[in-house]
Amino acid sequence: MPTEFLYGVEVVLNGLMAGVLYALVALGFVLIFKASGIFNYAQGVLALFAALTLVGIMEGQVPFAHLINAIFGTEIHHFGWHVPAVLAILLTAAVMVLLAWCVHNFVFRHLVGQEPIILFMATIGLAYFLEGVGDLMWGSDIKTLDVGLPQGASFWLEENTAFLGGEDFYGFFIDKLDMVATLVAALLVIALVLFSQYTKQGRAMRAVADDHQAALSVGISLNFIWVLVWSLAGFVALVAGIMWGAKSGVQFSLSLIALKALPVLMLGGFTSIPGAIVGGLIIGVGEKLFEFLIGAPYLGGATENWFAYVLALIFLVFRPQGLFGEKIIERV
Amino acid sequence: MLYREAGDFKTSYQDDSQTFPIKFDRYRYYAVLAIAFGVIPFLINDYWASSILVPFLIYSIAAIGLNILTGYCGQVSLGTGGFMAVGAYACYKLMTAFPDVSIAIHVVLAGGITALVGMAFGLPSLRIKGFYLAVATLAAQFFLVWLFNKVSWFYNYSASGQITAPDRFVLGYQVTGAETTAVAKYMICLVFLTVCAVIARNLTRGTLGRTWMSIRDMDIAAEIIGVNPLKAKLTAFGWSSFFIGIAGALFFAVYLGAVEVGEAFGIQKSFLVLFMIIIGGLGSIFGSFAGAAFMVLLPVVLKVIGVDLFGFPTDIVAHFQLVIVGGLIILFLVAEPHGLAQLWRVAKEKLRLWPFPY
Amino acid sequence: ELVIPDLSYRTGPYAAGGIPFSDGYQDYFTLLNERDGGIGGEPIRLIECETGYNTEKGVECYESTKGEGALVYQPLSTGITYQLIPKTEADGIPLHTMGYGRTSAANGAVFRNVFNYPANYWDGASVIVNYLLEENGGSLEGKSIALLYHNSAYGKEPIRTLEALSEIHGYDLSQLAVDHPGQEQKSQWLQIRRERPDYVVMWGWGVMNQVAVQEAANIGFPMENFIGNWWAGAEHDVTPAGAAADGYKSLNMNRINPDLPVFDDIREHVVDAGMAAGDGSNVGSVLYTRGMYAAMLAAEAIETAQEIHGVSAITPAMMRDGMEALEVTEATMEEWGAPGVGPAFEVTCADHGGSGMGIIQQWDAEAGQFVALTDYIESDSSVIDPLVEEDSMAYAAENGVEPGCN
Amino acid sequence: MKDTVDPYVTEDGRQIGGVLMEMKNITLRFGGVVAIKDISFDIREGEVRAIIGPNGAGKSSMLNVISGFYNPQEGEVFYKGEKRPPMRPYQVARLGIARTFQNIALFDGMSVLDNIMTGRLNHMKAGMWKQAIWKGAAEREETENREAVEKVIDFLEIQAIRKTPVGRLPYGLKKRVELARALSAEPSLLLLDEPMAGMNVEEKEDMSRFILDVNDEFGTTIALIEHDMGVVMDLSDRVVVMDYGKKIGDGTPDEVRNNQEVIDAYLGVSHD
Amino acid sequence: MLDATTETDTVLEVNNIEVIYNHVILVLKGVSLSVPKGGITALLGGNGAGKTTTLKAVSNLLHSERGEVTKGNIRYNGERIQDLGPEEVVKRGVIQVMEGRHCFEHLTVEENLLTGAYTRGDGRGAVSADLEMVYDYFPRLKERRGSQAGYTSGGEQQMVAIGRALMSRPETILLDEPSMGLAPQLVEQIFGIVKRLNEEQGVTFLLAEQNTNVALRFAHKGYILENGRVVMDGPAKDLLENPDVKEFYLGVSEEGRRSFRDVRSYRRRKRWLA
Ligand SMILES: Nc1ncnc2c1ncn2[C@@H]1O[C@H](COP(=O)(O)OP(=O)(O)OP(=O)(O)O)[C@@H](O)[C@H]1O
Ligand SMILES: Nc1ncnc2c1ncn2[C@@H]1O[C@H](COP(=O)(O)OP(=O)(O)OP(=O)(O)O)[C@@H](O)[C@H]1O
Ligand SMILES: [Mg+2]
Ligand SMILES: [Mg+2]
Repeated sequence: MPTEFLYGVEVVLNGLMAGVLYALVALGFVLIFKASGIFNYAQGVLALFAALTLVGIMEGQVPFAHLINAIFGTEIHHFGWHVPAVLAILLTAAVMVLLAWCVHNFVFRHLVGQEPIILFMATIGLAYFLEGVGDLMWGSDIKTLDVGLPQGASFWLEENTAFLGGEDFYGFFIDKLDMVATLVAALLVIALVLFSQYTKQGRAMRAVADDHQAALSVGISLNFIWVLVWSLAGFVALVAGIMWGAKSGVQFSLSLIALKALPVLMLGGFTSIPGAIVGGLIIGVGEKLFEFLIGAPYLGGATENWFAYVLALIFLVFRPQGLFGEKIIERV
Repeated sequence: MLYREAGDFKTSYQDDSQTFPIKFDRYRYYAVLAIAFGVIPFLINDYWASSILVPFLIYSIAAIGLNILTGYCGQVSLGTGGFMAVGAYACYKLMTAFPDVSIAIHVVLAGGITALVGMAFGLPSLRIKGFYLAVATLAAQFFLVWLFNKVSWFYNYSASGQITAPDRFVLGYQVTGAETTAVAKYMICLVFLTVCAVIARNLTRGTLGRTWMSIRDMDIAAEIIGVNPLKAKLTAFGWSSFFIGIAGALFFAVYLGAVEVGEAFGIQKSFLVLFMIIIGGLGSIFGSFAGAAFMVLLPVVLKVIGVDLFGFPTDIVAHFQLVIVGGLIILFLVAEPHGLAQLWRVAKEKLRLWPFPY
Repeated sequence: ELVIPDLSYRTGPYAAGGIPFSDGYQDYFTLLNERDGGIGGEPIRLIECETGYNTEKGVECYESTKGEGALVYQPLSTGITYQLIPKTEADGIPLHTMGYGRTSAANGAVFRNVFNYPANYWDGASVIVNYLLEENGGSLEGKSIALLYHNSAYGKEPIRTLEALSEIHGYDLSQLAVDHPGQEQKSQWLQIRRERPDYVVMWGWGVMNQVAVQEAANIGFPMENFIGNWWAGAEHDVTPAGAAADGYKSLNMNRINPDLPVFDDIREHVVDAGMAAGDGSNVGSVLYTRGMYAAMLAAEAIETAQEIHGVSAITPAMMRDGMEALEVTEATMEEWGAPGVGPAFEVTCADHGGSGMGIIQQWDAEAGQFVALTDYIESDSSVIDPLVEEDSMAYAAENGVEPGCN
Repeated sequence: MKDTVDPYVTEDGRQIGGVLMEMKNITLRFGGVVAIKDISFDIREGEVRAIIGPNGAGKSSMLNVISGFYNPQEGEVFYKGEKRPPMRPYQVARLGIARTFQNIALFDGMSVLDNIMTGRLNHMKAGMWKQAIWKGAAEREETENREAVEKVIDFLEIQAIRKTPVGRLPYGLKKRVELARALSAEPSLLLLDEPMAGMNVEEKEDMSRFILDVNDEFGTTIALIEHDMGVVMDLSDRVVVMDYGKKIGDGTPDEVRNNQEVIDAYLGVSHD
Repeated sequence: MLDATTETDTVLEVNNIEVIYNHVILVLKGVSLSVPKGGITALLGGNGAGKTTTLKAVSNLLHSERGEVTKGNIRYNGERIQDLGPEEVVKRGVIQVMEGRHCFEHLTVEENLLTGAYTRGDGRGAVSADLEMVYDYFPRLKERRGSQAGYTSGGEQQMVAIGRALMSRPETILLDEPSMGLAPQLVEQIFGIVKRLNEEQGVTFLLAEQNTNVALRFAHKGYILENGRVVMDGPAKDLLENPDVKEFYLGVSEEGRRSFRDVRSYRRRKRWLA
């Protein structure tokens, strides 16, 4: 088999895995958009906040230590304990639920029925706010997140595929972390799809998305539904934060992964949970393959940022609601 | 009755459709202009020019531009940064290619070039709507930034990839380059802003404005009524980009003097300008000013209060700044989702009725 | 009173790098105030201004502090530097861009107020190549080097130098751009894995560094063949990858030595006195040391200026003179309590760029610190000087500057 | 119908001309749903033509076909004697066809006046540049058109709400503004989709008055969908009855009223 | 079923409420209603009279439109309900069918109906029994159960909206303009169903309508609202006989129904507006 082809396959495989990671972030967007029509720009910051909190809890950091020290002239930093990963994840999830409650009650509850762009704006405000609070709470240095996920190449795969290409080929490279992410993402998606299609709350969630007023009128508690979806989105953000944080450390830039998720959303449709995954895969493969075949050799590389968007854009021209998005009902 | 409308009769439709139908408003408008042109230039110093006034004026132009597209025509765009970059690079190329032509002309031409680019990126808007379009405009943002970064022709093959504005003069006053005085910077931006604002106002109050607004409010109905959606959207993209391009050109040439595309015209810029128009008020020229003022002033005010007044560590202040800016945005939206302009309108309405509550 | 502004960034995407640098910069001045009562009897006033690594905020900081009599700016961002070069020239305030900013500012005949000693990017690139030459017995013929760079003006700086050097030394140079912020580098690293270059040189910043180190570990690239520049060689760049980062190398313009006597002074007079800019945990780290080193150079220049002009409360113009007459020797560094922290060098009007020397350090994951591998390595001035000359003259021509020393 | 194209004068003295628009064998499908099944009918110049039928019969879809919003899979549309090629809605509007909508489609963010002014888009010719300058051509044109619009405003008696944002208006007034918007285009064919839904008798009377006046004074041809049989019977010259996409009746109000199929499918009880 | 002549319990009481939108627009200027249990009460009045606002005030949906009740109070079974959340009001058995249908466009017809049962906690069995009941009342919906509500016709959507409300097993339904845009046959049918529900299940209705004729035919009691004030009220029969009502709301004069063609020749003004 020609090695060039095998490398192409490798690129595709890695693109798929990268796509799953994008999709993890996109999922959070979809959940909130579906249930409330809110385009939640803060999703990336939510992931950052979740990861920060997780690390903070694991390391026993004192929240707002810097602030407290600055005001009271004290020197406190750590509680001096370490929390095991599983427990810390649970605690963080609880924090995310609390956050969801706050976000809803202090912000979006007062914005019911506003135009989408206003809500979008509010989420940007929220992003700033959370970013500031996250920094104040846990400090803005880079933190190492280690919840025991495997990292590095899967040597097994590498060794067992090495024969394919003869001399020149090392075997396929796939990051173990990516494999875990894929598994987790698959589980998440299945669970979320089941939830939204077959449960009463899921149905209510979709109803709320269509018409707030009508949902109110049949007695659906918007407050409850929205706290619910924000909690879910917070949880998804936590998962995304763990996966990305394990790669790059937990730091401000984590919030920028939101930008990787947007083309995924466009492609998959803002309202479709499976769409997030499929969109992620297409974008992941597409951008990696483009960089491999055209970007790096001919265009000087670093095409990934825009390629994803342009790909999504071209796609949308033919299917304005994205691959799986709900058909836009146009009637007069 | 502090604010009167009654007794201010119009005798012709022309009077009725003027910008400030109420006398009181009209006088205030002249007063603002007089102060802007006649008083501030004598008071201004480097700090006020560079930190507050010049960015405010330039951002106002950009906000007006975006407001045309988003506020009037309803097409949410996150490509503002990219379009500003087009303006900046076009201006730079023009300035260096035709050093003898006045920079004022270059700036306008830069706006024109940006308009063309904007229209090209506006084409998909015919099919793509709402947030899908917003995200699609990010394609413009990222692509343009990448392009200006990659193709060295745009920065005249300079080693650093930065573009630096050479010294240029308008009417004998230096307006770009290090030796430019605060007054010159301020005045050239002010003139451009005034002209842009008047044009924007003219466009939005007439046929074109109504075409845009009809597309914004209900595009299907608009089309059935006889609005050609492609034309309406493209003109909106064109004019919007024109203003944004001018803002970008001034931002580069007059305000910063040197830019690197990724840093100066990154996605943050797109969000910032969007912020301005939403905080200020969508579909309102006044709102563009208010929003720009708010977003330029707020961080400075917070910094001054936090660091200089209370002496907090700068990082805590910076974090609090994020918290406060974020919090204020939310607070504003909750209090008045339609921005400062609407707040102002409601206040006027109340004043008009004052002292009666309804 | 000596006013020193500190344009720091403790927030935003690069905060992790900005915090220790700023801590070191400030703590040293605080030490001088506390221990020596300032410089030459004149107390130092620090003004910190947060830029968030944002150009516009940087300009605001500059404008708001310059009126206070600021002596020297250390903007710590290439973007802000470019803003400030014309402004500082116009205002006559010196600008010190230590190992960043506009490389050709080394030509003091053109950039009279800009100083970028002790070394610049082109020096850095050359030092790396020289180090590799040494490693390979003096020849890089047939070797391949991949440059992994941040796709920005900063990241593109070394390209010219490396290209010029590749012609001389016969190595193969491939370039891999990583777009900001650099969280996703799978493509680049798959390509590296495929092409198997002998060395990877990285011009990275921010999250890009952490991800690159992690990805290098993932594909099993030998860490000792992976060399970052001096903004890609701090503790926070390698710690997220854990033990896998062991052996990673980076360039440095100053030497890391946690046992410098000055640290004890800082701990005693500053940290324990509760006057530290940060929480004191950064003392001795790579960027803290660099920040402190920058402060030392500034303090030394102030002293020089005081000597030249015979006054203790110097003006920015005097400061410039001090910087241009700066002389750092082993003895001076000894005096600072930081022997061997940097190379010995002299600044002249023609040369604002310092010695151009650098060291290579290596990460020891177990000990959790960088260890110097080499002594100061020279850069190849025969290649760099013409480049500096060419670029600075182009600037001079474009901006109507009359080059010359007076 | 083919043979009755000669102009005639109605009892109340209105001039009915030849065929203005003719729909021939129109079929419209949405995926599996057949909204219109092979329907033909014509609209004559100057007449008030009603389309009635149960909900979901395809009435609105038929108007949408006429105004170009839907392109039928089969069939042809003749307008002013010529076959009309498939067109975008805005092109149709330029032919002089204006309409109102079943679910009010006003531009909520604009004032009443601006809404109505949009109706005159196709009468305003000043180019973009002239508008940017405003003084001169654009201003003159604005004033001229404003006068035309003011006439419509007077006619529909909505002077008082000129400057109100339409979003705040009550339903009935919105309908009236919509009518004003359509009228201001000075159309030759006016399509009204349930103009009186949600109105009480008094308001329906007002609306009827406007429709009749428009028809009478400007000679505008009107095609009208309405569920209030009283209104339909009183106002229209001829009525098309649709049911499940099919045409089940066509003729004068009296003929239709007594058509058994129509009674079964739609009226329930015979109305008088 | 309620006999209009006998006095019965008042289940819903609206006392002198004022409603303001956007802090400035005063819409209801002191409206009082009392809705008898098990009856059909019609709320009549022209456009913008404030019917919808009144209903929304009761079901507490004003909040999301930036409106608020600033004066007066609303009691349901004696309990003050104006401070409750809308879902609490639904739980107490009051549900509103909104003007203009407001279906969940992207949900299927059946899913729409099921959302109506959201507040119920009495198990799937009971819910599906009620679903069957709704299909029984509206056979047309059963045919279209699988299609997206956004694509159903106006009449079907109205049926969905009413059916959805029924799914919550309400005691009281606030029905806003059910006849709007419906074919005559369907109007009859829907009012027939309202009547049946009222008689068979004792559901109380408060009905806002423009179609005075039909409304008063089916209602027991009527209120006429003009400009945010109640201008007339009484048993439906009496209202039907009232000459003003006849003139302005029914379009009949002494000589029988007026033709819409004749309206051009005269314009009248309401006496109470003079
Ligand atoms: N865009 C569309 N996509 C799919 N189906 C549609 C679309 N528009 C209309 N339909 C279907 O076509 C049929 C006819 O709809 P139409 O709106 O024309 O009915 P109508 O006669 O106007 O009814 P009503 O009196 O309720 O307004 C309906 O079954 C409707 O569901
Ligand atoms: N959200 C709102 N903001 C401002 N004003 C409003 C709002 N909703 C309604 N109004 C105003 O309140 C008044 C009463 O409106 P309401 O909808 O209650 O009337 P209605 O009697 O139901 O009329 P219709 O028969 O047309 O439905 C109207 O004048 C309307 O303009
Ligand atoms: Mg219809
Ligand atoms: Mg109503």
